[in-house]
Amino acid sequence: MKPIEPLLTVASPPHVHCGRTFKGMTLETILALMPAAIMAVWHFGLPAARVMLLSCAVAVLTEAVCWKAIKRRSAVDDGTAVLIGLFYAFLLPASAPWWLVVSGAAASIILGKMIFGGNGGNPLGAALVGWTTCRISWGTFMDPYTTMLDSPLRAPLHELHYFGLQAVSDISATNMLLGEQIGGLGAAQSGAILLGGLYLLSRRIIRPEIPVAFIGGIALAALVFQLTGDGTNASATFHLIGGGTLFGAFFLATDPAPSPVLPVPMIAYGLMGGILTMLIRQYGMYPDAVPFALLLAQLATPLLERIAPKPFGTGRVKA
Amino acid sequence: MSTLWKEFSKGLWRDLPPFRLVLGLCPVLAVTKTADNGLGMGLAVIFVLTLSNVFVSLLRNIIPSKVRIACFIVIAASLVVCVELLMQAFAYPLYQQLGIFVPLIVVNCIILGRAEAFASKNTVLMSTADGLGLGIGFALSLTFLGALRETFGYGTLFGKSVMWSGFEPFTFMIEAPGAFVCLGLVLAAMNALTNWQRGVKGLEAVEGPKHDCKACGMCNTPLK
Amino acid sequence: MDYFLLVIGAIFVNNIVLAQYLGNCPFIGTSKETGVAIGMGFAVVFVATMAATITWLVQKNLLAPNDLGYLQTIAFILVIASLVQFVEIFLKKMVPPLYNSLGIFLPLITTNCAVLGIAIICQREEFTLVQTVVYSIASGAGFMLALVVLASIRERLDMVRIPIALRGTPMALIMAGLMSLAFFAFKGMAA
Amino acid sequence: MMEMIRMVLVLSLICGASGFTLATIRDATAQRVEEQELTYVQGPALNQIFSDIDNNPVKDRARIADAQGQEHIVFPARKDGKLVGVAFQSFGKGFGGDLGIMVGFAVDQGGKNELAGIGVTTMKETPGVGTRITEGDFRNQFVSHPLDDVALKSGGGDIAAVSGATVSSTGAVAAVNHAIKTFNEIKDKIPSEFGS
Repeated sequence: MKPIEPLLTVASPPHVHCGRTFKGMTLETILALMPAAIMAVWHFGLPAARVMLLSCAVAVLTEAVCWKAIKRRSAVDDGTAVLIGLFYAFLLPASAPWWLVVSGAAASIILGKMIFGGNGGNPLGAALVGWTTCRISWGTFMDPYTTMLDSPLRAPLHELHYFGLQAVSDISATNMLLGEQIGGLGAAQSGAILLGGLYLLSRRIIRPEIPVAFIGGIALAALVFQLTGDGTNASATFHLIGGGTLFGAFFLATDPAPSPVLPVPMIAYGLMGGILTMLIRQYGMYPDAVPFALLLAQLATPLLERIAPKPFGTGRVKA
Repeated sequence: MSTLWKEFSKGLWRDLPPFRLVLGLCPVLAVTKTADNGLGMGLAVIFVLTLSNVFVSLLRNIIPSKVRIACFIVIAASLVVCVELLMQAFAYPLYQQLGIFVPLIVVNCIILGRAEAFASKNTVLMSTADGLGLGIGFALSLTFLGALRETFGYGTLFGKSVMWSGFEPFTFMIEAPGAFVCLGLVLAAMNALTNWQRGVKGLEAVEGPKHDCKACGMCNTPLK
Repeated sequence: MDYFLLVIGAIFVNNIVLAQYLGNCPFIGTSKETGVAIGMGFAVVFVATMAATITWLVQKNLLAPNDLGYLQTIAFILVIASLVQFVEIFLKKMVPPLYNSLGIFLPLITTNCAVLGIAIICQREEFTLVQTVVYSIASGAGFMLALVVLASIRERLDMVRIPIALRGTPMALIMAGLMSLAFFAFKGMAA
Repeated sequence: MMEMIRMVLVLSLICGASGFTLATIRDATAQRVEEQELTYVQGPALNQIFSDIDNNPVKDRARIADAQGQEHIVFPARKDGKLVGVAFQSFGKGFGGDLGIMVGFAVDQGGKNELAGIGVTTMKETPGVGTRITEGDFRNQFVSHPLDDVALKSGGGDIAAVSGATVSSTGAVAAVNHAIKTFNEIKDKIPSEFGS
């Protein structure tokens, strides 16, 4: 198939028509992230604010330069660059050095978004691409646990991964919900993230299928591990509110471009992400496996979207 | 003389093997972790490509066309075994580094592709120039890519430190994803350069050369 | 259990294309359409398994006892080339439907370094015959998985306004790189 | 028919020529290839064992047969022209296959021999776990160890296993004990082979 040249179109998808603009949706998503951002500054202080601001600034700047480079009308004002910058910052430890923030935010925008010609074309979540690029390059700087050993806070998922269930039995759910845990600086603010997610759901900016299926996948896998394991596996609740699980469910997984658009594929995608997260936590080397699991699920999106209803009176849809 | 030069020099820029012809990608991706390895692999390919062109061209009138592919494979494979033995004897560390990709030179599209498309139709002198030119182009490209990845991935170049002291190596570049992304970006840069040149001449921008397995001429020729 | 780990390792952890850099030409070349990718994938699984098995027998019964190990490369490529020929003729005569779906891919396979690569890896890792069969099927399946996923994404990318310099091969390579990045998720498993 | 004969003839001629050439090259390089292989595969292990010597053990190697008639490639270590030790390779069962261990023996004039140290030559152990047998903490336990009672602590000896890598450690100790047995069989031949 030939790439569709712009005959009449003036912008890449997604196109929303109902008085609601794409820019508006992006701004509301940023608004939904604010409680978590405030909680992050509350817990980690100015370093967290520094990481978030720097990341957003670099993301916007990189995107503006990229639009110039590919000689297209800039769409940097739609706010997605800020959102991607914020997503990336949310996954970082508060102690991240400046060069890590800069290179990761730039990688997110360039490799995750702009090489696909801007928003809507990217087959993978932009911030996820940036985060994984840095994670495999500078593992020790990216890992919240190893970089923040002097913090009085606990790192539930890491301690579970390295020391087992016994070591984390004294971490209370309330603490984790309040964000009193080490993880991605914003991603670990489970309670605030949950609030933001519910806001997005109530405003119908995201559909409930993906978050529900993702959480369902995590819970299901955790239950299976608990029932078949030898009592050393943590409960579903622990896995859900520990680390950045909820951030993945409500924000990273529901990124409009790389996620499916039909209900059944959405559920399959969410389940796949959740189950893969648990598999990597159990058998892999990453304690908080959400970004990797979501990347894998997004790779499968085009295949999952083939599970489409058959239009009445025609043959099978050619996807 | 001028045609001889033309056949030689086309491999250096116009038909630069991995970047313009987009052929033989496996070694390009696999052995370019460092500039040293890229250069070593490049030299091995120059040896095999030039000599296989020479032998194929020498024997082109004797070889019956029905078994020509089989003959080309035997010639290329013998040369590859030669390289393997020589490398083990004189450059053992390089042999350890390149590993499985030394024997795999035999299935590099460039070798059989040039034998089929050029050497079996041209004189020995021309075939030598063609093989040498493309081989040198291939070696230069591999060294370039290796230098790029080594500089950022290890902070060294040909084993010598080149980055500032606080530099944290960008390991992404030497891992598999970095190999793919780097090669993709270099290809895109080549395309952008072409389009810029076309733009200066007032021509429309075009897509870059398509990678096509069939381009090597081998794939669609049955071995009969 | 050992075989289970061998399979998981070959498909996901050390994927033949995404982690071991083998078979990249057909990986980029035949990943434009999902249908083609599936056909090519099956052809590779089929030929790689047969080739690895036969070359294993050749190595152990012919080369090793006669101290001809240094002729491995030449012997293996000749075995693979004639095997592909033989399979083609056999399928054409005996199983025409299979030939119609796989036939066009068979000639592509002689120069597919994944096939020769799998055969050589099985020797270097000193696998037994059963391990060789299991490993080559799993590696072929890993190739097929990567190929089909890349093809499905590239079909989708056809509808995206990618900057012109990146269209085609560069995009396919970068996408392969991002896939390989995602496959880092399996690091540390089945080791 | 002529066509057929020509095809077969040409193909066999090319194969014959290539086979002949390769066999020649193989013969010409065999010596060097073996030496290179020893230098780069076993050389690093030898350097770990004998740090203070002034000969090239790979160059001075010799083949010595043990009591069963099996030949071992033995590497001598000299200092100031005097034989201070020998080393040869021995195998044990590791976690991921055979474990090649270079075992060094300090040769003393008074007839009192001890281990000079060990070095790992080939292995397929789990990275970060079994591979830690290559680290000094494990290897140094063998330096100047008497030739008897080489065993892991769990087996009543004094060698501490690498934590989490019992199989690899056991394999290494087995390889060392095997080497000691061989050494006792061949030690009388060493002076005649390398002088003293």
